[in-house]
Amino acid sequence: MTLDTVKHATETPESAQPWAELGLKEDEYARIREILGRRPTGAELAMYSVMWSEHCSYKSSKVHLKQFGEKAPENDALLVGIGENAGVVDVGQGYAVTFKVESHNHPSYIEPYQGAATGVGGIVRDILAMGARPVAVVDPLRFGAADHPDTKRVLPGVVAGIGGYGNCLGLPNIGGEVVFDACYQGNPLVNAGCIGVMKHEDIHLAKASGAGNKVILYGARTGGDGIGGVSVLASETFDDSKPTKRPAVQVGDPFQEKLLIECTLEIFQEKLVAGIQDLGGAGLSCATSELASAGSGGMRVELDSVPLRDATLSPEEILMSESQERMCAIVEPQHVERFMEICEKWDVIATVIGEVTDGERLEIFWHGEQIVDVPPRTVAHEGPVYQRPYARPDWQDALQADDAGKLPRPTGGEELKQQVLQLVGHPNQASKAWITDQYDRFVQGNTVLAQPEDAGMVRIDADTNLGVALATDGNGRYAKLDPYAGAQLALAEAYRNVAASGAKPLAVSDCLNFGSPEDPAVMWQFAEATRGLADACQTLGTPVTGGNVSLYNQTGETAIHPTPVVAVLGVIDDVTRRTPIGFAEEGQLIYLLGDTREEFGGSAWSQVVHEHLGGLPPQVDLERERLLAEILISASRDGMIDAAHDLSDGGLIQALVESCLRGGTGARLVVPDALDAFTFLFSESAGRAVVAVPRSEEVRFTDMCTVRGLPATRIGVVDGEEIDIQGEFSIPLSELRTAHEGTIPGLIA
Amino acid sequence: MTSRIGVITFPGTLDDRDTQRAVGLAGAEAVPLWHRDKDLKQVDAVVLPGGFSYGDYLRAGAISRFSPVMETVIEQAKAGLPVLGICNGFQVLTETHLLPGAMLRNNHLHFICRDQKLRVENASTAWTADYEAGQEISIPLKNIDGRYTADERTLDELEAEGRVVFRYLDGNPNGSLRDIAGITNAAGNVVGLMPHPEHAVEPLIGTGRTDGLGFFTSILKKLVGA
Amino acid sequence: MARVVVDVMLKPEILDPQGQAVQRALPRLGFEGIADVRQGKRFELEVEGPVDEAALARVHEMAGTFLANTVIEDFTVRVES
Amino acid sequence: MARVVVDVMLKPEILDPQGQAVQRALPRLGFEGIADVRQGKRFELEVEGPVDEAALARVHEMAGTFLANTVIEDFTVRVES
Ligand SMILES: Nc1ncnc2c1ncn2[C@@H]1O[C@H](COP(=O)(O)OP(=O)(O)O)[C@@H](O)[C@H]1O
Ligand SMILES: [Mg+2]
Repeated sequence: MTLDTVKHATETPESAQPWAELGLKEDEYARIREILGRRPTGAELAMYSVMWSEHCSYKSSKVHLKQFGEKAPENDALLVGIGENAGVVDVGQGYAVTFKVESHNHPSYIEPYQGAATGVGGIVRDILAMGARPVAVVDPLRFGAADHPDTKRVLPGVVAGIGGYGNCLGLPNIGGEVVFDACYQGNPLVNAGCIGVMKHEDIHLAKASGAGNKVILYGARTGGDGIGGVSVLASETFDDSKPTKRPAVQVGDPFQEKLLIECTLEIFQEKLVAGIQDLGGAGLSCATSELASAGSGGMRVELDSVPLRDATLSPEEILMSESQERMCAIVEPQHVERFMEICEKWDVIATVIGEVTDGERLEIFWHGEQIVDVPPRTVAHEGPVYQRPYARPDWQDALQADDAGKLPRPTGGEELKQQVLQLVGHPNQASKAWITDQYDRFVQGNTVLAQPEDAGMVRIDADTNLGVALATDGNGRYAKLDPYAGAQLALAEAYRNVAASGAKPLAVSDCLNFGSPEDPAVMWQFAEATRGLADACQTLGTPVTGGNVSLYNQTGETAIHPTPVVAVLGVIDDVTRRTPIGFAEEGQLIYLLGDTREEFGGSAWSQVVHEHLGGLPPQVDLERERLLAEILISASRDGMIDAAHDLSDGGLIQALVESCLRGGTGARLVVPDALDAFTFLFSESAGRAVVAVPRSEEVRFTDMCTVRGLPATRIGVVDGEEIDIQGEFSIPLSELRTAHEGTIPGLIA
Repeated sequence: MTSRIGVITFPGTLDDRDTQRAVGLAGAEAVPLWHRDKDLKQVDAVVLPGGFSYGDYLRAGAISRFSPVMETVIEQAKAGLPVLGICNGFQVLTETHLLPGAMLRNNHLHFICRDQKLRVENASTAWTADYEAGQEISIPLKNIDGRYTADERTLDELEAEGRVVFRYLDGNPNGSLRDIAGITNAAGNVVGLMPHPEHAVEPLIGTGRTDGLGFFTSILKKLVGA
Repeated sequence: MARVVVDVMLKPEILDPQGQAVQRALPRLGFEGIADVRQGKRFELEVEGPVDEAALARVHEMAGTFLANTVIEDFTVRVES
Repeated sequence: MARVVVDVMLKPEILDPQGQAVQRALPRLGFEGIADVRQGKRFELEVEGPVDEAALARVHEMAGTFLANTVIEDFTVRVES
């Protein structure tokens, strides 16, 4: 097959091209021809098609995501906002923190181990590319029904992959989620987040400037990973659908990535790079076009110099390959030698593949012939933007009218007790230790809090005890009932979790997991969720600094529940003041903070006991969330509370069981006069937490709540070896432990 | 002059910086050593930290064992240099045959990370003198290839000579024979164990306990006293 | 009882980090002249009853659905004499 | 270039939980009649130059010192045709 050079493309304008097979729409292909003033070469077509895909261009979501910027609250802490590899916030003492959550949903369904592993690898490189040392990871996960046979295939593979990769990198896993719901059958959600720490002056950006600067590709050799679709370009004729030998899945090498991290950090330390970008989706196409697009000049790349693992790759395939563990740096000529020395020290292959030019074009050559000549912005930043039609689904009203308040409630203590055991033993509420024990949470020696705490927390300065906390939350059931409120509740929960640990919430990242944007109902869910999240971030003063959108999570006509997963990052001046969830001291007083209403729509109780989803999710009151957070943070700083746990799915009883089991103590509780026992225990009203207050601090603590107007109700005392609800029931801790901890091993093992 | 304790970094080592911190907290000077250098920089003792050197590819510790620095470590360990191998470091020590036996995949086949209770069986090695024989400590355990194995004769020998240094308590986490968590060579200068003392040296961090600090104070006392 | 061996190797186009790590280590150990190393798995199955065509067909199926992950691995089945 | 295969298996007296896990799973997947499963490693080496006795001796040495840990594993070396 002859090489499709720029010259050849100009001479053969009518040559048929497989744009449809590559996922381009007719008008998109026409636009490429218009931009170039000729037909694209095969290599150009490959680049445009992948960069203009939903995954890389955000073409369906862009118009909605704009709000995160437009409504961004004033926040002095924000150093780098949306648009870079990850956002960066100032956490004081000269430190900056970068964090982000990403999805690797589809690959993890096809090949759970490698899909999840490379998901971790990808997000870690994003963080590294900002100039930061990665210090912790989190993994919000969602699977199909817990007892579905395919869950037994997907879950252990995903967990082993996340552990296998993250453990080998030496990144403590400090949090995440595990949710089971039949709606994720066939579309598991594997989201992964990472936090990185640097000094302000070390922030790096992905841009290529300075004519004559070298473009260096370093890390793993390039193989045929993840380029299944593009192989059509390499086939003899375009309609020839001979089976491809190119794997659609990528295989990770965490050892290589660990070397890449250490090598890159050493390179940063010596200030050897002018710009840097990780290679993720769309590989070199993405890295070169984004670097050139964000910089001031053009770029010239000799594709022959790319070190290959498979010598038979075509130039199109090299451009598209998603081989893992690679980075691309822009280096001034006088630093190249030292750059190479550091790579050699770490056994990392590094190759100059091109240079920054003073032109305006991205030009790529293969065996001396030009195969790409494009304005880089048109590839990387000026892709198509869709105003997808959206419409509130016609079933939404009926769903909301199906009020969970009408479900039969337990009558009497014995039935309450049975439902409590049912709740805390349900896979969604059960202990996730079987999973999290496969993750290293101690490595790096800075972990202050990890699972099963409300938020993960790591120390970032051992001399001053400065630390950061991160929590991720999402509730697809709430979002299904009301996507606007659902997204806000996800934010509120993560925010509350961070505050419960004693840290001050600062900034947000998110991973928006939805069905097909071509379905107006899904698009409506997406529009509502982003609007809800943007509005709530504005109110709470926590800007969205970056995130990820995963669409097409659906099988046939059936989409997953809309699942916005929200990560909140917080800062704590002194990690020794952190608040754990466990009730450890007998005699301490248990206070319930916030208002409890009859709210059961989307609740864990309605799911576990009645397999019901209907009504409205809990009411959102962001001012209350903010007040609650302020109280939790002050109380932690001033030593007024010894434990705190936010209330979310499963309500008060779930939180109490977790706090008691964690601390190894029981609790005696009294149902407040204003509430019935069922509502008291199972309602999921937002804006609440339980705290354990030492008796000596009671007056100070309640005075503070009264002055600031936060309802605080004394509901009991830490005591004994059972949870006793006066006049209703009591359950020994050992029985609760068996129910809570036996479930997941029983399902999977 | 304070004692100098070398901490080796292999490609893929993870706990080197923690180990250096632990050495410092105990009052000694931590000296970073690089796998490609044969030179041990005149350190008084060496720690092989945990991690996934060479990705644990082939077998945990199998590739690191052949690095230049290990040539010197093997030679000097035989001459009495105190050496501590933690987790991956223990695996390297068995691969070099400085310590007998071998490490296999955990019997449940999963990575396991937990706070692990141990009994100190031998408090007279270079690295355990600050403990008492029979003392129970809790330090983090985290590995996937932690099942200690040796043939019966070797095991009997280890027992008879008091060379089982640590034993797992409250449940064997990986199927190690005779609940062995750590062993020593005949001279008592080379010790290897799977759990991680360097992760248990500061209150509040990790498990919040400081049961691991004794390793580093033990060696310091020995070196200063010597 | 007969022994059937199933060899499972990563497909040639799939990255094999273990094999690569082994290969890169060899020269340092003084072994030159090994151009490539791939590492895979070997399963030894002790099969009850006669290893006839039907039995082998079952092992094939087992290998393709369980022992190997055919998304990334190839396998071969053979009777060991 | 010739291919030399090194098979490494745990010694028979060493517990092989991976093999056991496979064996235990088989009946659940509908495969009966497998009395035992052992799982080991297979290395495919591409050897440059002639695979004569000297070359094979070198591979033997490599297998005994590096590819296998003879405390726990046995190995075999063969040239693949
Ligand atoms: N996949 C996971 N990885 C790491 N930690 C997890 C994972 N799933 C759950 N956790 C941790 O387990 C604990 C309980 O989870 P969850 O009940 O979802 O918390 P919450 O209700 O506060 O969101 C938290 O500390 C959470 O971070
Ligand atoms: Mg929580």
